[in-house]
Amino acid sequence: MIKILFFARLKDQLNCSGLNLEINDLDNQSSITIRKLLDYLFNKNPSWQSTFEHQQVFIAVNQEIVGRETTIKDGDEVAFFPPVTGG
Amino acid sequence: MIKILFFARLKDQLNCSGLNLEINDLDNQSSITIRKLLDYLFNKNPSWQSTFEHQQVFIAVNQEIVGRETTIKDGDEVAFFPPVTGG
Amino acid sequence: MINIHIQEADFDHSELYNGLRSANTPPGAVVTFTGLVRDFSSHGDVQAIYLEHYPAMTEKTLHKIAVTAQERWQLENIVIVHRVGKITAREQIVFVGVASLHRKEAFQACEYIMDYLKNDAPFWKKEITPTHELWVENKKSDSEALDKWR
Amino acid sequence: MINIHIQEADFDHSELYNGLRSANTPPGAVVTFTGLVRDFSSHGDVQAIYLEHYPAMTEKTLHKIAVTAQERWQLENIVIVHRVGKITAREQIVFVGVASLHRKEAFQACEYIMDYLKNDAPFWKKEITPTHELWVENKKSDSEALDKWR
Repeated sequence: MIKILFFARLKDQLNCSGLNLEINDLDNQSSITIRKLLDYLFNKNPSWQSTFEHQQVFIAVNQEIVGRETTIKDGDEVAFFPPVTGG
Repeated sequence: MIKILFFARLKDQLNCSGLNLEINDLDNQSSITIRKLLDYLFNKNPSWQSTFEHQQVFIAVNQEIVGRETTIKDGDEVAFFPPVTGG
Repeated sequence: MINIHIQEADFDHSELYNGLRSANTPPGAVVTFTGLVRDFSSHGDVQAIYLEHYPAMTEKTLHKIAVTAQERWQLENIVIVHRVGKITAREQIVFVGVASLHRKEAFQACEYIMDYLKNDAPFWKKEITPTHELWVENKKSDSEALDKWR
Repeated sequence: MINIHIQEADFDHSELYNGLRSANTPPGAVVTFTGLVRDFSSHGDVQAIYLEHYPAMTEKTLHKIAVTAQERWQLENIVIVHRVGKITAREQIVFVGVASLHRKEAFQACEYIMDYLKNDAPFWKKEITPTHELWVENKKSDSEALDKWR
Protein backbone atom coordinates (compact mmCIF):
# COMPACT_ATOMS: atom_id res chain seq x y z
CA MET A 1 0.00 0.00 0.00
CA ILE A 2 1.07 3.56 -0.73
CA LYS A 3 -0.15 6.35 1.54
CA ILE A 4 -0.81 9.63 -0.29
CA LEU A 5 -1.24 12.96 1.55
CA PHE A 6 -2.24 16.47 0.49
CA PHE A 7 -1.76 19.60 2.61
CA ALA A 8 -2.95 23.18 3.01
CA ARG A 9 -4.32 24.96 -0.07
CA LEU A 10 -3.78 21.87 -2.24
CA LYS A 11 -5.88 19.80 0.19
CA ASP A 12 -8.66 22.42 0.02
CA GLN A 13 -8.55 22.61 -3.78
CA LEU A 14 -8.67 18.84 -4.27
CA ASN A 15 -11.09 18.54 -1.38
CA CYS A 16 -9.06 15.54 -0.28
CA SER A 17 -6.58 15.12 2.57
CA GLY A 18 -5.22 11.83 1.30
CA LEU A 19 -5.86 8.32 0.02
CA ASN A 20 -4.33 4.87 0.09
CA LEU A 21 -3.50 2.96 -3.09
CA GLU A 22 -2.34 -0.56 -3.73
CA ILE A 23 0.70 -0.45 -5.95
CA ASN A 24 -0.81 -3.19 -8.10
CA ASP A 25 -3.69 -0.87 -8.98
CA LEU A 26 -1.17 1.50 -10.54
CA ASP A 27 1.04 -0.74 -12.57
CA ASN A 28 2.10 -4.33 -12.80
CA GLN A 29 5.49 -3.35 -11.42
CA SER A 30 6.77 -3.44 -7.85
CA SER A 31 7.78 0.23 -8.11
CA ILE A 32 6.76 3.27 -10.13
CA THR A 33 7.78 6.90 -10.50
CA ILE A 34 5.95 9.85 -8.96
CA ARG A 35 5.21 10.98 -12.51
CA LYS A 36 3.32 7.74 -13.18
CA LEU A 37 1.52 7.99 -9.85
CA LEU A 38 0.31 11.47 -10.85
CA ASP A 39 -0.81 10.22 -14.28
CA TYR A 40 -2.87 7.57 -12.52
CA LEU A 41 -4.42 10.16 -10.16
CA PHE A 42 -5.18 12.63 -13.01
CA ASN A 43 -6.80 9.82 -14.97
CA LYS A 44 -9.08 8.99 -12.04
CA ASN A 45 -9.80 12.66 -11.21
CA PRO A 46 -9.46 14.73 -14.41
CA SER A 47 -9.92 18.08 -12.61
CA TRP A 48 -6.80 17.46 -10.48
CA GLN A 49 -4.42 17.91 -13.39
CA SER A 50 -5.03 21.65 -13.80
CA THR A 51 -4.91 22.13 -10.02
CA PHE A 52 -1.41 20.63 -10.02
CA GLU A 53 -0.33 22.49 -13.15
CA HIS A 54 -1.40 25.96 -11.99
CA GLN A 55 0.88 26.20 -8.98
CA GLN A 56 4.14 25.04 -7.50
CA VAL A 57 3.67 21.64 -5.84
CA PHE A 58 6.34 20.05 -3.66
CA ILE A 59 6.65 16.28 -3.30
CA ALA A 60 8.00 14.40 -0.29
CA VAL A 61 8.58 10.66 -0.18
CA ASN A 62 8.91 9.36 3.36
CA GLN A 63 9.23 12.97 4.52
CA GLU A 64 12.11 13.87 2.23
CA ILE A 65 11.66 16.33 -0.66
CA VAL A 66 12.06 14.59 -4.05
CA GLY A 67 11.43 15.20 -7.77
CA ARG A 68 8.91 13.59 -10.11
CA GLU A 69 11.31 10.96 -11.43
CA THR A 70 11.77 9.45 -7.97
CA THR A 71 10.66 5.85 -7.71
CA ILE A 72 8.25 4.77 -5.00
CA LYS A 73 7.51 1.29 -3.71
CA ASP A 74 5.04 -0.48 -1.49
CA GLY A 75 4.95 1.02 2.03
CA ASP A 76 6.06 4.51 1.01
CA GLU A 77 4.35 7.71 2.16
CA VAL A 78 3.99 10.31 -0.59
CA ALA A 79 2.98 13.88 0.26
CA PHE A 80 2.06 16.75 -2.06
CA PHE A 81 1.95 20.34 -0.81
CA PRO A 82 2.34 24.03 -1.73
CA PRO A 83 5.44 26.05 -0.78
CA VAL A 84 5.77 26.21 3.00
CA THR A 85 4.90 29.41 4.91
CA GLY A 86 5.63 28.71 8.59
CA GLY A 87 7.62 30.63 11.17
CA MET B 1 39.42 74.60 33.81
CA ILE B 2 39.99 71.40 31.89
CA LYS B 3 38.87 68.10 33.46
CA ILE B 4 41.17 65.18 32.66
CA LEU B 5 40.12 61.55 33.22
CA PHE B 6 41.92 58.19 32.99
CA PHE B 7 40.19 54.82 32.90
CA ALA B 8 40.78 51.11 33.46
CA ARG B 9 44.32 49.77 32.98
CA LEU B 10 45.64 53.25 32.16
CA LYS B 11 44.24 54.59 35.43
CA ASP B 12 45.95 51.73 37.32
CA GLN B 13 49.28 52.27 35.53
CA LEU B 14 49.32 56.04 36.12
CA ASN B 15 47.87 55.52 39.57
CA CYS B 16 45.61 58.47 38.81
CA SER B 17 41.94 58.64 37.93
CA GLY B 18 42.05 62.24 36.82
CA LEU B 19 43.06 65.82 37.46
CA ASN B 20 41.91 69.36 36.77
CA LEU B 21 44.10 71.89 34.98
CA GLU B 22 43.72 75.60 34.31
CA ILE B 23 44.30 76.22 30.64
CA ASN B 24 46.58 79.15 31.49
CA ASP B 25 48.94 76.72 33.22
CA LEU B 26 49.42 74.99 29.90
CA ASP B 27 49.92 77.80 27.50
CA ASN B 28 49.24 81.49 27.11
CA GLN B 29 46.55 80.62 24.57
CA SER B 30 42.81 80.20 25.00
CA SER B 31 42.99 76.79 23.34
CA ILE B 32 45.61 74.06 22.81
CA THR B 33 45.89 70.70 21.08
CA ILE B 34 45.70 67.35 22.85
CA ARG B 35 49.30 66.81 21.72
CA LYS B 36 50.39 69.88 23.69
CA LEU B 37 48.32 68.83 26.69
CA LEU B 38 50.14 65.47 26.66
CA ASP B 39 53.53 67.18 26.38
CA TYR B 40 52.64 69.22 29.47
CA LEU B 41 51.56 66.09 31.38
CA PHE B 42 54.70 64.13 30.36
CA ASN B 43 56.83 67.05 31.44
CA LYS B 44 55.19 67.07 34.89
CA ASN B 45 55.22 63.24 35.20
CA PRO B 46 58.13 61.86 33.14
CA SER B 47 57.13 58.19 33.71
CA TRP B 48 53.77 58.76 32.01
CA GLN B 49 55.28 59.12 28.57
CA SER B 50 56.37 55.49 28.24
CA THR B 51 53.04 54.33 29.68
CA PHE B 52 51.26 56.18 26.87
CA GLU B 53 53.73 55.05 24.22
CA HIS B 54 53.63 51.34 25.05
CA GLN B 55 49.94 50.81 24.30
CA GLN B 56 47.00 52.04 22.29
CA VAL B 57 45.36 54.99 24.06
CA PHE B 58 42.02 56.44 22.96
CA ILE B 59 41.15 60.08 23.54
CA ALA B 60 37.66 61.51 24.02
CA VAL B 61 36.86 65.21 24.25
CA ASN B 62 33.44 65.87 25.75
CA GLN B 63 32.69 62.15 25.31
CA GLU B 64 33.49 62.02 21.60
CA ILE B 65 36.51 60.10 20.27
CA VAL B 66 39.12 62.47 18.75
CA GLY B 67 42.73 62.51 17.55
CA ARG B 68 45.80 64.22 19.03
CA GLU B 69 45.53 67.30 16.82
CA THR B 70 42.12 68.18 18.23
CA THR B 71 41.98 71.52 19.97
CA ILE B 72 40.58 71.81 23.47
CA LYS B 73 39.39 74.89 25.32
CA ASP B 74 38.35 75.93 28.80
CA GLY B 75 35.48 73.81 30.17
CA ASP B 76 36.27 70.70 28.10
CA GLU B 77 36.41 67.19 29.53
CA VAL B 78 39.31 65.12 28.17
CA ALA B 79 39.41 61.36 28.76
CA PHE B 80 42.22 58.88 28.03
CA PHE B 81 41.58 55.13 28.00
CA PRO B 82 42.64 51.76 26.58
CA PRO B 83 40.61 49.95 23.89
CA VAL B 84 37.15 49.12 25.23
CA THR B 85 36.24 45.55 26.23
CA GLY B 86 32.60 45.61 27.31
CA GLY B 87 29.61 43.51 26.33
CA MET C 1 21.75 19.75 23.29
CA ILE C 2 18.91 20.02 20.79
CA ASN C 3 15.32 20.49 21.97
CA ILE C 4 12.43 20.63 19.51
CA HIS C 5 8.77 21.04 20.36
CA ILE C 6 5.71 21.27 18.10
CA GLN C 7 2.68 22.23 20.14
CA GLU C 8 -0.71 23.94 20.08
CA ALA C 9 -0.16 25.68 23.43
CA ASP C 10 1.63 29.00 23.82
CA PHE C 11 5.21 28.81 25.15
CA ASP C 12 6.95 30.49 28.07
CA HIS C 13 9.80 32.57 26.62
CA SER C 14 11.46 32.96 30.00
CA GLU C 15 11.55 29.21 30.65
CA LEU C 16 13.09 28.59 27.23
CA TYR C 17 15.71 31.28 27.81
CA ASN C 18 16.64 29.82 31.20
CA GLY C 19 17.00 26.38 29.60
CA LEU C 20 19.40 27.83 27.02
CA ARG C 21 21.56 29.44 29.71
CA SER C 22 22.11 26.22 31.64
CA ALA C 23 24.69 24.08 29.88
CA ASN C 24 27.64 21.98 31.03
CA THR C 25 29.90 24.62 29.52
CA PRO C 26 28.30 27.95 30.50
CA PRO C 27 27.64 29.88 27.31
CA GLY C 28 28.93 33.41 26.77
CA ALA C 29 26.14 34.32 24.36
CA VAL C 30 22.44 33.52 24.00
CA VAL C 31 20.48 34.70 20.96
CA THR C 32 16.72 34.21 20.71
CA PHE C 33 14.31 34.81 17.87
CA THR C 34 10.56 34.99 18.44
CA GLY C 35 8.01 35.25 15.64
CA LEU C 36 4.68 36.87 16.53
CA VAL C 37 1.32 37.12 14.76
CA ARG C 38 0.98 40.60 13.25
CA ASP C 39 -2.49 42.13 13.35
CA PHE C 40 -2.56 43.19 9.72
CA SER C 41 -1.39 41.98 6.32
CA SER C 42 -1.97 42.76 2.65
CA HIS C 43 -5.40 41.13 3.20
CA GLY C 44 -6.34 43.70 5.88
CA ASP C 45 -6.90 43.19 9.59
CA VAL C 46 -5.76 39.81 10.83
CA GLN C 47 -7.61 38.40 13.84
CA ALA C 48 -5.75 35.14 13.98
CA ILE C 49 -3.80 32.65 11.91
CA TYR C 50 -4.27 28.94 11.51
CA LEU C 51 -1.14 26.82 11.13
CA GLU C 52 -1.34 23.41 9.48
CA HIS C 53 1.68 21.10 9.37
CA TYR C 54 2.82 17.65 8.25
CA PRO C 55 3.59 16.07 11.62
CA ALA C 56 5.76 13.16 10.46
CA MET C 57 7.95 15.51 8.43
CA THR C 58 8.05 18.56 10.70
CA GLU C 59 10.20 17.26 13.55
CA LYS C 60 12.45 15.38 11.12
CA THR C 61 13.09 18.58 9.14
CA LEU C 62 13.68 20.77 12.18
CA HIS C 63 16.03 18.20 13.70
CA LYS C 64 18.02 18.07 10.47
CA ILE C 65 18.32 21.89 10.37
CA ALA C 66 19.47 21.97 14.03
CA VAL C 67 22.06 19.21 13.46
CA THR C 68 23.42 21.02 10.41
CA ALA C 69 23.75 24.23 12.45
CA GLN C 70 25.55 22.29 15.17
CA GLU C 71 28.03 20.90 12.63
CA ARG C 72 28.65 24.35 11.19
CA TRP C 73 29.13 26.32 14.43
CA GLN C 74 30.25 25.55 17.96
CA LEU C 75 26.97 25.60 19.88
CA GLU C 76 26.02 24.57 23.41
CA ASN C 77 22.22 24.49 23.14
CA ILE C 78 19.58 24.79 20.45
CA VAL C 79 15.87 25.14 21.24
CA ILE C 80 13.15 25.28 18.58
CA VAL C 81 9.45 25.62 19.46
CA HIS C 82 6.78 25.99 16.79
CA ARG C 83 3.08 26.28 17.46
CA VAL C 84 0.34 24.81 15.24
CA GLY C 85 -3.45 25.29 15.11
CA LYS C 86 -5.21 28.59 15.72
CA ILE C 87 -3.07 31.47 17.05
CA THR C 88 -4.55 34.87 17.86
CA ALA C 89 -3.03 38.17 16.66
CA ARG C 90 -0.06 39.37 18.77
CA GLU C 91 0.57 35.87 20.16
CA GLN C 92 3.85 33.99 19.79
CA ILE C 93 4.23 31.55 16.86
CA VAL C 94 7.82 30.35 16.87
CA PHE C 95 10.90 30.46 19.08
CA VAL C 96 14.48 29.69 18.06
CA GLY C 97 17.17 30.04 20.71
CA VAL C 98 20.88 29.31 20.51
CA ALA C 99 23.54 29.32 23.23
CA SER C 100 27.20 29.45 22.28
CA LEU C 101 30.55 30.44 23.69
CA HIS C 102 30.75 33.29 21.19
CA ARG C 103 28.40 36.03 20.03
CA LYS C 104 28.96 35.68 16.30
CA GLU C 105 28.23 31.94 16.28
CA ALA C 106 25.04 32.45 18.30
CA PHE C 107 23.74 35.16 15.93
CA GLN C 108 24.61 33.22 12.79
CA ALA C 109 23.22 29.87 13.96
CA CYS C 110 19.95 31.44 15.14
CA GLU C 111 19.38 33.26 11.86
CA TYR C 112 20.43 30.18 9.85
CA ILE C 113 17.90 27.99 11.67
CA MET C 114 15.10 30.52 11.11
CA ASP C 115 15.99 30.95 7.42
CA TYR C 116 15.89 27.19 6.81
CA LEU C 117 12.79 26.69 8.97
CA LYS C 118 10.98 29.27 6.81
CA ASN C 119 11.93 27.44 3.60
CA ASP C 120 12.04 23.76 4.51
CA ALA C 121 9.75 23.03 7.46
CA PRO C 122 6.27 21.89 6.35
CA PHE C 123 4.07 24.52 8.00
CA TRP C 124 1.32 26.39 6.16
CA LYS C 125 -0.28 29.56 7.42
CA LYS C 126 -3.85 30.70 6.82
CA GLU C 127 -4.84 34.26 7.76
CA ILE C 128 -8.20 34.78 9.38
CA THR C 129 -9.58 38.28 8.70
CA PRO C 130 -13.09 39.51 9.62
CA THR C 131 -14.29 38.45 6.16
CA HIS C 132 -11.92 35.82 4.80
CA GLU C 133 -9.68 32.85 5.50
CA LEU C 134 -6.77 32.96 3.09
CA TRP C 135 -3.69 30.78 2.71
CA VAL C 136 -0.54 32.90 2.91
CA GLU C 137 1.66 33.02 -0.20
CA ASN C 138 5.33 32.18 0.21
CA LYS C 139 7.74 35.10 -0.09
CA LYS C 140 10.62 35.37 -2.52
CA SER C 141 12.68 37.06 0.22
CA ASP C 142 12.51 33.84 2.25
CA SER C 143 14.13 31.71 -0.44
CA GLU C 144 16.65 34.47 -1.20
CA ALA C 145 17.59 34.51 2.49
CA LEU C 146 19.25 31.12 1.99
CA ASP C 147 21.82 32.54 -0.43
CA LYS C 148 24.02 33.79 2.37
CA TRP C 149 24.47 30.28 3.80
CA ARG C 150 25.66 28.69 0.53
CA MET D 1 11.20 53.47 21.20
CA ILE D 2 14.72 53.33 22.57
CA ASN D 3 15.39 52.24 26.16
CA ILE D 4 18.90 52.23 27.58
CA HIS D 5 19.89 51.25 31.11
CA ILE D 6 23.30 51.11 32.77
CA GLN D 7 23.01 49.43 36.15
CA GLU D 8 24.81 47.36 38.78
CA ALA D 9 21.81 45.12 39.44
CA ASP D 10 21.03 42.01 37.41
CA PHE D 11 18.20 42.36 34.89
CA ASP D 12 15.02 40.37 34.31
CA HIS D 13 15.23 38.94 30.78
CA SER D 14 11.53 38.12 30.72
CA GLU D 15 10.48 41.67 31.61
CA LEU D 16 12.72 43.09 28.88
CA TYR D 17 11.31 40.65 26.32
CA ASN D 18 7.73 41.56 27.26
CA GLY D 19 8.58 45.24 26.88
CA LEU D 20 9.92 44.60 23.37
CA ARG D 21 6.72 42.77 22.35
CA SER D 22 4.43 45.63 23.29
CA ALA D 23 4.52 48.35 20.66
CA ASN D 24 1.92 50.52 18.96
CA THR D 25 2.51 48.48 15.82
CA PRO D 26 2.75 44.88 17.05
CA PRO D 27 6.11 43.50 15.87
CA GLY D 28 6.40 40.30 13.85
CA ALA D 29 9.90 39.55 15.08
CA VAL D 30 11.84 39.97 18.31
CA VAL D 31 15.56 39.15 18.50
CA THR D 32 17.43 39.24 21.80
CA PHE D 33 21.12 38.90 22.58
CA THR D 34 22.36 38.21 26.09
CA GLY D 35 26.02 38.18 27.07
CA LEU D 36 26.95 36.06 30.08
CA VAL D 37 30.10 35.76 32.22
CA ARG D 38 31.97 32.60 31.21
CA ASP D 39 33.67 30.69 34.03
CA PHE D 40 37.01 30.33 32.30
CA SER D 41 39.33 32.29 30.03
CA SER D 42 42.90 32.16 28.79
CA HIS D 43 43.81 33.25 32.34
CA GLY D 44 42.16 30.14 33.85
CA ASP D 45 39.11 29.88 36.08
CA VAL D 46 37.12 33.08 36.25
CA GLN D 47 35.15 33.66 39.45
CA ALA D 48 33.79 37.04 38.48
CA ILE D 49 34.44 40.06 36.32
CA TYR D 50 34.58 43.71 37.25
CA LEU D 51 33.23 46.21 34.72
CA GLU D 52 34.37 49.82 34.81
CA HIS D 53 32.81 52.45 32.55
CA TYR D 54 32.89 56.15 31.70
CA PRO D 55 29.38 57.16 32.77
CA ALA D 56 29.07 60.45 30.89
CA MET D 57 30.13 58.78 27.65
CA THR D 58 28.42 55.40 27.99
CA GLU D 59 24.78 56.38 27.57
CA LYS D 60 25.67 58.92 24.90
CA THR D 61 27.49 56.24 22.87
CA LEU D 62 24.78 53.60 23.27
CA HIS D 63 22.08 56.08 22.35
CA LYS D 64 23.99 57.04 19.22
CA ILE D 65 24.37 53.37 18.20
CA ALA D 66 20.64 52.76 18.75
CA VAL D 67 19.62 55.84 16.75
CA THR D 68 21.90 54.81 13.88
CA ALA D 69 20.31 51.33 13.87
CA GLN D 70 16.86 52.93 13.82
CA GLU D 71 17.81 55.03 10.81
CA ARG D 72 19.18 52.01 8.98
CA TRP D 73 16.33 49.53 9.59
CA GLN D 74 12.61 49.77 10.31
CA LEU D 75 12.44 48.98 14.03
CA GLU D 76 9.66 49.22 16.60
CA ASN D 77 11.64 48.91 19.83
CA ILE D 78 15.26 48.82 20.94
CA VAL D 79 16.32 47.89 24.48
CA ILE D 80 19.93 47.96 25.69
CA VAL D 81 20.88 47.02 29.26
CA HIS D 82 24.52 46.85 30.38
CA ARG D 83 25.65 46.03 33.88
CA VAL D 84 28.70 47.55 35.59
CA GLY D 85 30.61 46.68 38.78
CA LYS D 86 31.26 43.15 39.98
CA ILE D 87 29.44 40.35 38.14
CA THR D 88 29.80 36.70 39.17
CA ALA D 89 30.54 33.88 36.68
CA ARG D 90 27.44 32.66 34.77
CA GLU D 91 25.54 35.88 35.48
CA GLN D 92 24.13 38.16 32.77
CA ILE D 93 26.27 41.12 31.62
CA VAL D 94 24.47 42.71 28.69
CA PHE D 95 21.10 42.54 26.91
CA VAL D 96 20.28 43.90 23.48
CA GLY D 97 16.75 43.36 22.18
CA VAL D 98 15.14 44.55 18.97
CA ALA D 99 11.51 44.33 17.81
CA SER D 100 10.69 44.80 14.15
CA LEU D 101 8.01 43.96 11.63
CA HIS D 102 10.45 41.67 9.84
CA ARG D 103 12.85 38.94 10.86
CA LYS D 104 15.85 40.06 8.82
CA GLU D 105 15.75 43.63 10.15
CA ALA D 106 15.52 42.38 13.75
CA PHE D 107 18.51 40.04 13.36
CA GLN D 108 20.65 42.60 11.58
CA ALA D 109 19.89 45.48 13.94
CA CYS D 110 20.53 43.37 17.05
CA GLU D 111 23.90 42.14 15.76
CA TYR D 112 24.82 45.64 14.55
CA ILE D 113 24.13 47.14 17.98
CA MET D 114 26.22 44.45 19.73
CA ASP D 115 29.09 44.83 17.25
CA TYR D 116 29.24 48.60 17.79
CA LEU D 117 28.70 48.32 21.54
CA LYS D 118 31.75 46.01 21.71
CA ASN D 119 33.91 48.51 19.82
CA ASP D 120 32.64 51.95 20.82
CA ALA D 121 31.01 51.83 24.26
CA PRO D 122 33.46 52.77 27.05
CA PHE D 123 33.33 49.63 29.21
CA TRP D 124 36.44 47.85 30.48
CA LYS D 125 36.42 44.33 31.85
CA LYS D 126 38.72 42.91 34.51
CA GLU D 127 38.75 39.17 35.13
CA ILE D 128 38.93 37.96 38.70
CA THR D 129 40.57 34.53 38.98
CA PRO D 130 41.50 32.74 42.23
CA THR D 131 44.99 34.27 41.99
CA HIS D 132 44.79 37.39 39.82
CA GLU D 133 42.81 40.40 38.69
CA LEU D 134 43.60 41.09 35.05
CA TRP D 135 42.28 43.64 32.57
CA VAL D 136 40.90 41.88 29.49
CA GLU D 137 42.65 42.62 26.18
CA ASN D 138 40.48 43.77 23.28
CA LYS D 139 39.98 41.25 20.48
CA LYS D 140 40.82 41.78 16.83
CA SER D 141 37.67 39.83 15.91
CA ASP D 142 35.59 42.58 17.54
CA SER D 143 36.96 45.34 15.34
CA GLU D 144 36.80 43.08 12.27
CA ALA D 145 33.11 42.46 13.02
CA LEU D 146 32.39 46.06 11.99
CA ASP D 147 33.52 45.42 8.41
CA LYS D 148 30.17 43.93 7.45
CA TRP D 149 28.29 47.14 8.36
CA ARG D 150 30.42 49.44 6.20
